[in-house]
Amino acid sequence: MTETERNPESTLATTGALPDPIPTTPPRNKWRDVWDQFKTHRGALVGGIVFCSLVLLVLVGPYFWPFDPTYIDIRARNQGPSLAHPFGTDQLGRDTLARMMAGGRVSVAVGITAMLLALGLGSFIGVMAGYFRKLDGPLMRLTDLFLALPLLPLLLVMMLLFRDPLNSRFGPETGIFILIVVSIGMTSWMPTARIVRGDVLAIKEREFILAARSIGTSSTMMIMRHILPNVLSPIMVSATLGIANAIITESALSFLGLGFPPDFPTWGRLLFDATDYLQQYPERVIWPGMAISLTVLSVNYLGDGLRDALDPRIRGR
Amino acid sequence: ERGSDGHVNIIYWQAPSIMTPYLSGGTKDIEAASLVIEPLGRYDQDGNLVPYLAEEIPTVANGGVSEDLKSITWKLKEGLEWSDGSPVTSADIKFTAEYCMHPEGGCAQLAKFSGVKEVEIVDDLTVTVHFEEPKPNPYGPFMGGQSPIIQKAQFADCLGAKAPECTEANFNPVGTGPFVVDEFRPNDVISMSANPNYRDPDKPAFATLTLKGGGDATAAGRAVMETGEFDYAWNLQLAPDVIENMAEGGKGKPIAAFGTLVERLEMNLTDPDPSLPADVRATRKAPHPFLTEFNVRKALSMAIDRELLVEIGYGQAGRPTCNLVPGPEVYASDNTECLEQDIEGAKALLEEAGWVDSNGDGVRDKDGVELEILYQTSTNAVRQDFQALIKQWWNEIGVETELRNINASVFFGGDPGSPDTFQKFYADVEMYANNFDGTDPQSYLSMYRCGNEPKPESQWQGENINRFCDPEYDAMLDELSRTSELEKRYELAKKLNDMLTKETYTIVPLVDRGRVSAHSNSLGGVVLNTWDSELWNVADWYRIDN
Amino acid sequence: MLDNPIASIRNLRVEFQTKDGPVLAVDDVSFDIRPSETVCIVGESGSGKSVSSLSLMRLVEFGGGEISGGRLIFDRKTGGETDLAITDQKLMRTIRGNEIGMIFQEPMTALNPVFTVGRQLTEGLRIHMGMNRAQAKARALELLKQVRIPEPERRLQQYPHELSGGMRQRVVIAMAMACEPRLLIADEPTTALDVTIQAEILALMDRLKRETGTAVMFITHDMAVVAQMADRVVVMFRGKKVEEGTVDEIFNSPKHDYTKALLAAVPRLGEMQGKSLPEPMKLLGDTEHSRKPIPGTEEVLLEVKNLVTRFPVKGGFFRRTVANVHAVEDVSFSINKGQTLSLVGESGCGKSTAGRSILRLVEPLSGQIRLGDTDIVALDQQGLRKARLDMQMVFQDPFASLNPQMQLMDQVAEPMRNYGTVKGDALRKRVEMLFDRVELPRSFMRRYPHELSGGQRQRVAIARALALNPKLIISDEAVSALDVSVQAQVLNLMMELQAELGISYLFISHDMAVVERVSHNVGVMYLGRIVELGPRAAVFEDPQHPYTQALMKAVPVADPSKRKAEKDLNFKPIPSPIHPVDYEPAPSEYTEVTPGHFLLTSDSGY
Amino acid sequence: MLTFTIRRLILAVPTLLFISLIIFLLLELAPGDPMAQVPLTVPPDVKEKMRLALGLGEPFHIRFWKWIVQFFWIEPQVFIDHLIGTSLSDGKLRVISWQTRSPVMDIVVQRMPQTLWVVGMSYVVGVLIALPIGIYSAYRQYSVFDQAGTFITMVGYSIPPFFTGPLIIVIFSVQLGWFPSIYDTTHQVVDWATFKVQLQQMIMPVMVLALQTTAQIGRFMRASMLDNLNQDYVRTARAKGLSEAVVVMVHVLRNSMIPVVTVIALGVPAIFGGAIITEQVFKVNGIGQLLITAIYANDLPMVQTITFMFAVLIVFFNLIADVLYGILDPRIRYD
Ligand SMILES: Nc1ncnc2c1ncn2[C@@H]1O[C@H](COP(=O)(O)OP(=O)(O)OP(=O)(O)O)[C@@H](O)[C@H]1O
Ligand SMILES: Nc1ncnc2c1ncn2[C@@H]1O[C@H](COP(=O)(O)OP(=O)(O)OP(=O)(O)O)[C@@H](O)[C@H]1O
Ligand SMILES: [Mg+2]
Ligand SMILES: [Mg+2]
Ligand code: NI
Repeated sequence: MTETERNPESTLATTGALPDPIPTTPPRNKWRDVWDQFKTHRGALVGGIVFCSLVLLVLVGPYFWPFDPTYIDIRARNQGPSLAHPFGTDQLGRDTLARMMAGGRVSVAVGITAMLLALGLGSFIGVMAGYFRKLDGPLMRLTDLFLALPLLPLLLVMMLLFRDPLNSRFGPETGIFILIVVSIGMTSWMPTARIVRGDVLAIKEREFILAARSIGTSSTMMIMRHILPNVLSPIMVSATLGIANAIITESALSFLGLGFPPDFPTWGRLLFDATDYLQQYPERVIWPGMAISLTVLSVNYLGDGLRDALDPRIRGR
Repeated sequence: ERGSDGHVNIIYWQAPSIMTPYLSGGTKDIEAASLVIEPLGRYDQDGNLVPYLAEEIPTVANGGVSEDLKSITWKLKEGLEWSDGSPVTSADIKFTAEYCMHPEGGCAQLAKFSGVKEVEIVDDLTVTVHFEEPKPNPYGPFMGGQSPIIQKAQFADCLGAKAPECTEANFNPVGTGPFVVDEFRPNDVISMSANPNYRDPDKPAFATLTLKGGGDATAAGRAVMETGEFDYAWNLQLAPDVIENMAEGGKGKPIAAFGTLVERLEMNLTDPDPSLPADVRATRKAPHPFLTEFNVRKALSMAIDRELLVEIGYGQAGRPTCNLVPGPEVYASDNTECLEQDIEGAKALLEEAGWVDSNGDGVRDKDGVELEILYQTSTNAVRQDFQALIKQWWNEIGVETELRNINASVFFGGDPGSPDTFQKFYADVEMYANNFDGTDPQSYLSMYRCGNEPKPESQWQGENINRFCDPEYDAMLDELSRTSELEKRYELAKKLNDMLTKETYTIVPLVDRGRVSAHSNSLGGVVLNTWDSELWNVADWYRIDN
Repeated sequence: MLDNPIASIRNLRVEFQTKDGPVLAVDDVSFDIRPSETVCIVGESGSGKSVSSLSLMRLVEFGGGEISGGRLIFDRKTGGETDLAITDQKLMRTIRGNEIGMIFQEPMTALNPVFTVGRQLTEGLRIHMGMNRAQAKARALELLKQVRIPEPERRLQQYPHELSGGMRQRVVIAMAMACEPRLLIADEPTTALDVTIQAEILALMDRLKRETGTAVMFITHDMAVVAQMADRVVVMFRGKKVEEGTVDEIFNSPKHDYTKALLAAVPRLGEMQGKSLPEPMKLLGDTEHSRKPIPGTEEVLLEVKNLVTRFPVKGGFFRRTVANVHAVEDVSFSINKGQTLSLVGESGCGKSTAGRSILRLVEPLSGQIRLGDTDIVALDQQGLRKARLDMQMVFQDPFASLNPQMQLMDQVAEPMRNYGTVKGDALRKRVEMLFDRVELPRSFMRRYPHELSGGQRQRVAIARALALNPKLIISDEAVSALDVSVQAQVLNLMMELQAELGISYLFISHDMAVVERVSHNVGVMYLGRIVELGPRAAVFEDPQHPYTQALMKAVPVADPSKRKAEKDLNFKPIPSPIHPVDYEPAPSEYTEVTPGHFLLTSDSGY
Repeated sequence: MLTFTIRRLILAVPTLLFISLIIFLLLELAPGDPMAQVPLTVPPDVKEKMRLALGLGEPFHIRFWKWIVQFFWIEPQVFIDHLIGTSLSDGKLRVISWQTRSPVMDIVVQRMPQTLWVVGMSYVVGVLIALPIGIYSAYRQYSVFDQAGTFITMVGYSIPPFFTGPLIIVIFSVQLGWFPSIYDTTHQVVDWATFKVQLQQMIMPVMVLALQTTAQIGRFMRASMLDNLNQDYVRTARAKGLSEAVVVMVHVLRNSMIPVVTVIALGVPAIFGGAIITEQVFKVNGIGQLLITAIYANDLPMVQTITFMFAVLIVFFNLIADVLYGILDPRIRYD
């Protein structure tokens, strides 16, 4: 046994039979590689930049902006865009830019956490149903049940049961945040579960799963190492749609009186409140509408790019 | 001439569900029914009583009401016919009372018949209503949109528990009104046509009528004032500048009128602290830590600029008020003290009462109690704007405010299991609007009687929302219920009103809310009436040609 | 043979645009194909064989390729020559399927799964020959008869998945020949099939060529098949043509080093005649590795007795078992320490199931499995996990058995992580050692499976199987999918490991030449039973069971002078292994022909 | 396949019973009160009497049992009576709504036409637009068309109908005056002119709803096409000399449709469930509006019945999707 230098011509002489063509590029760091692939996806890059700047803006922006989102300056109400208020003011004279930034914090946070929760729940149930035969029937019927439950009463019940305990434990703001995120998550995991289950069913039959079993991989490890990485692609798609869904559902909750306290702006609520003023102050709907669309679009492209970048097969191409 | 003006379109953004006010208390249902079935008399736009099916309004003066105030005698107009051609008789009136007073019927207008001992048929066209006790205001039964006369022949089999099964009758009641139902689609649309047997042969001017329901106030306003698809839109609860903008559409115009609806803040005199045991929390057993103090309540009221609230939230459909009973004129106290906003005065009041910011967190406190208020109301754009404004003013006087809004169907629903109903009042201050039927405020003011407060023993039912309790007030209420002399009644009512408002600031009225509706430019004869159904004079509506 | 070629490829150059810049897949390749001639293109995987043929069809464009140079002169049916490299796609459509037919590499995926065989067969006919539905159907039936599919009428109504692999490949062939093309391109039509079906198909193509005068361009990397089929041979290497000549020239006096290496790597049936022990192959130029026979020991490591594995077929209302697939039926054998037992047999005869049953990756119904002192069948899940420390498996498809998302290092380390045998630095060292062991450069440790060639992947799989120092490795068709040259390397590696570490193998394969090379003992399986079992020499040189005899006959020999005629082949269709629930098969009974050589006497179904 | 279907159908019964119980419990637990919309002028003791008249005084399990009997036993009788003119159901109490005091099923039947016209049509339109967009985007992946399609569908998906609805009303009804802003549910189509009116009033809600459908189905179609375009059988089809149109529209499409068709089938229950916000915005008053008003009014029998029917549809269409899968893909066997 020697470490032969694997030059094709020289091995031809030494081993006789031809060796396989060997990738000539040196092995790369996995994350470097992911990044390289990601960079080549133009949409993903733009999406990523837009998304990051949006997040940065809503996170850092309020510290640099003199107006408080809830400060009412009644003399300055219903103003159009100006130097003092670049986005104008609303019917109570609150600064729209400040409200957009404050709203963005909530909306983006709710969007992302609720989406993550729905995704986690959906993937978990999907994987369980797909992987363990016995759980398939019950879990899929559970999915049916959740699909059939009327959303509004369900939310009302959740508010009834959990609002006060959560408020007393985490304070009113965090409490309601948790509640909203959980409500949205609890009511939107079903499609993900369905899709993931289908994919797991197919992957379970692949030979490398059998191979992994033969080397003594436990079920937990099997799911973590072998199944989950391979169902990433549908999960990513659900993630993109999930964010849009969560942001809009949050606004629906707000105008049903199930959401954040009324002095808490969110993009969805800003958009909803502004639709009445559609004709007089069109800019008021444009800002939140644009912000939501931009977020969703950028996440969509980001997701596309990430999916491509994370898949070593595509990356290698 | 009857039927000469073709078709009229009405839009109600809340869709009527049923055509009888007896099975549904909803305004939309009462008003839809008022097109078809009529009471003996109605209130007009000024709150005066006008006879409809009755020959005249009975009074003590004309002998219709007995001297002891224990009976009232109504006489029907002659020759009245139901839309099916049969005559209207006193038996129908008696039956109507039986229908609503049936113990299993769940009649929504039972309160109208409270104290009625018997309805006696005097002759074919005359009935006498006997009361258990003297009734200073005997115009409860058969008066106003809430208690119209229904046909005995049609509803005879629908008494008590059977009431809900009479779908046909409930949807297509035989009536005396200007229109008859052709098709009733619950919660959607009602098609009607002129009643061929209507008592005035020249009316109604419209041959057919459509009452569409559903959507929201914005859309309804738009359909009348901007696109001109509809002729009349009911109750446009919209921000004033939105209405103004719609009116620029030029197809129609908004109209407003005032009634007794008052948007108010209710102060909780009991302690809603969640750490209290369930049977003590928000009951009279636990007085509120600071709202029991007059100065605090007054300061909270003084910090509010009611003019601005009106400007922002209601425009021409509102006016600032300091009264719980803002009308009719004769009952309204001349209380204007609260109209001026006085932030400095409010601060001074609090200082005086010992509320100072001793720990420098921007919030006043006393004896370790911080002036922190949980302020709740139902979900509604205008109310949320009010919340934001009031929060800011209160902040200025050093009161920290947490806002909460609750879905209206939960807030106003009396579910004892929910912590969010307005009756439970698990907050320090809450805001909503209330009014009274007709023109007499007696029962309205009686709500604040001691013992009438919601409490666990009564399944949290009760109308004394603030848990106000004052023996003097109760004594005065008793006096009111014994008094029939009008001047005296006015006096007493004003006194009661003042006790709740300017003397104690238990109730902090904000806005006297009018009703805004809109009609198209081509619709004539519309008179907006807030004391009765808005459609009370639909028989007089006509098309303006141009 | 006419001298005027049907197709003449001149200086073909094909490029693919990839992320890392253009890749030259075929570079300056020229050769001719004349009527009634079979030209075989051979070469290792990725040498540009498929790309050349796809260029001729102008189908490379759809895969992202581009013909960047050269001419593809084609002699049209109507007379007149066309340069296919510059024809427009519209004209190409009238040539494709009509004048040039193509059989694709993968019979399993080349057919559209949702259309019936009949529909897919008639489609081309209706376009090119202007036939109506009835005519096309009649012609399709005729074609199916020509390719000797049993019950052709019924097949027309069936969907591809309802046919066996061999039948599917024959449908693809029928499709390619539907319009009687003048040139038939067959791209590795038999690589995925087992010997018996392969033999049938080769015979069929040969007959067609003779009967219709079609020219055939036959692509393969299997030299035995070349010997069987070719008139002329073109050898390709890294996108270039390195040698061309008649079969005899190529086989008897190869000129280019690559051709020589290729030929040396081919295991030939009969090479081991007279030897009783397996020994590594001699690879050209390899002087370093020993080629001593491997004796093994006489100590029994694995003993399997009366193993039965059935798969339930569920149906009916309550999903009850209505029938059973008798995949493994009363099988007994034993393997000695350091020795190899091979299982051979037709596709679907239960070889894989037998292997998996031993590891209890599928649960056997009854029988005994003893590995050393442990009774595998009696173990609970915990014990089983522990027992797998001693036995590992290498799977048929090296690509499928590796997780595409994991780095090789992690895949090789996974068994040790699972069992916690070594940790931390020691783990890394051991992984490095294993990479050395299977002769993979350490730099590969951070790569992903798709970045490797098939042979390298299979070595990773072997390294993974070796990680736990098992006593027994079950190798399920571990080399079937590999190039001959790579296959030889992997085989030698396995034998080397056996000699050094004393590993035992259960070697499952349908390639008789390979089996001959590596085994001490051979078991021939048919329909779930072992019909013949004995020392390799005895079974190969003196086959007793009629099935074994048929199998031996079907094996192509890498020698152009020993071609097989179609009439030699005699295969019966395999009966169904599905039996009703109450069916109790008779036990297997054997006679001992010579010491250690057993022959099934009870009915096997053959 | 048949046994699979029957087995699933039989299994669906206990599932649905369980779902109905859960829905009932949920509604029971939810805060809210059927008297919420009765004005505050009605005193509490009267409200209490009204509640008792609605049967709210009875314990929970009795009310559930009553509903079960009414829904599963009496309503089918009514249906049979209606079909063949018998009188099995005479005098039996049907599921009665609390708001309208009329049988829930009658109202549901009344709402069907507009729901199907608008929501159903929008689904059809959405799917019909989505399919070609998805197919072409995949066929020309990363082309301008593909990029633009992605952009528009994602924006369409992320903007909620409570905004798009009023927006197009302002544009097309208020400014341009082309279409009515309020849907007339009583409109009868009898001739060409009335059909045109029907089209005019449908067009805006259909547009708004179709946007959402298009976005989702279009994405699915594209992904599925992309999966199939690289398959070997496509090359085989080309090698036969088939034209591109046939290759893409017959061979590839047929395979790509398999997952998409099941997705489409799974979306069908939502049609019958109505589109709450859009119906509200355009005053279509279909099932969605019925449900939401019932929820606001705490009309439990109505909410329970509609939700349960929705659950039936979901379970049923799940089954349909599975069966369709089996039919479209000959490789799948459910036995
Ligand atoms: N679509 C493609 N994109 C990029 N490169 C390709 C593509 N198709 C083939 N190639 C490259 O072209 C070269 C020749 O491939 P080809 O398929 O002709 O090999 P082959 O000789 O048929 O091998 P095998 O025996 O494995 O079928 C390979 O290096 C391969 O990587
Ligand atoms: N999981 C399973 N369920 C049902 N039947 C199965 C299953 N696995 C294998 N079979 C059946 O068992 C029989 C034996 O299959 P097995 O895979 O062992 O064959 P094989 O000899 O390995 O064939 P090949 O050479 O094609 O790999 C076949 O008829 C097959 O259809
Ligand atoms: Mg190839
Ligand atoms: Mg196998
Ligand atoms: Ni070596």
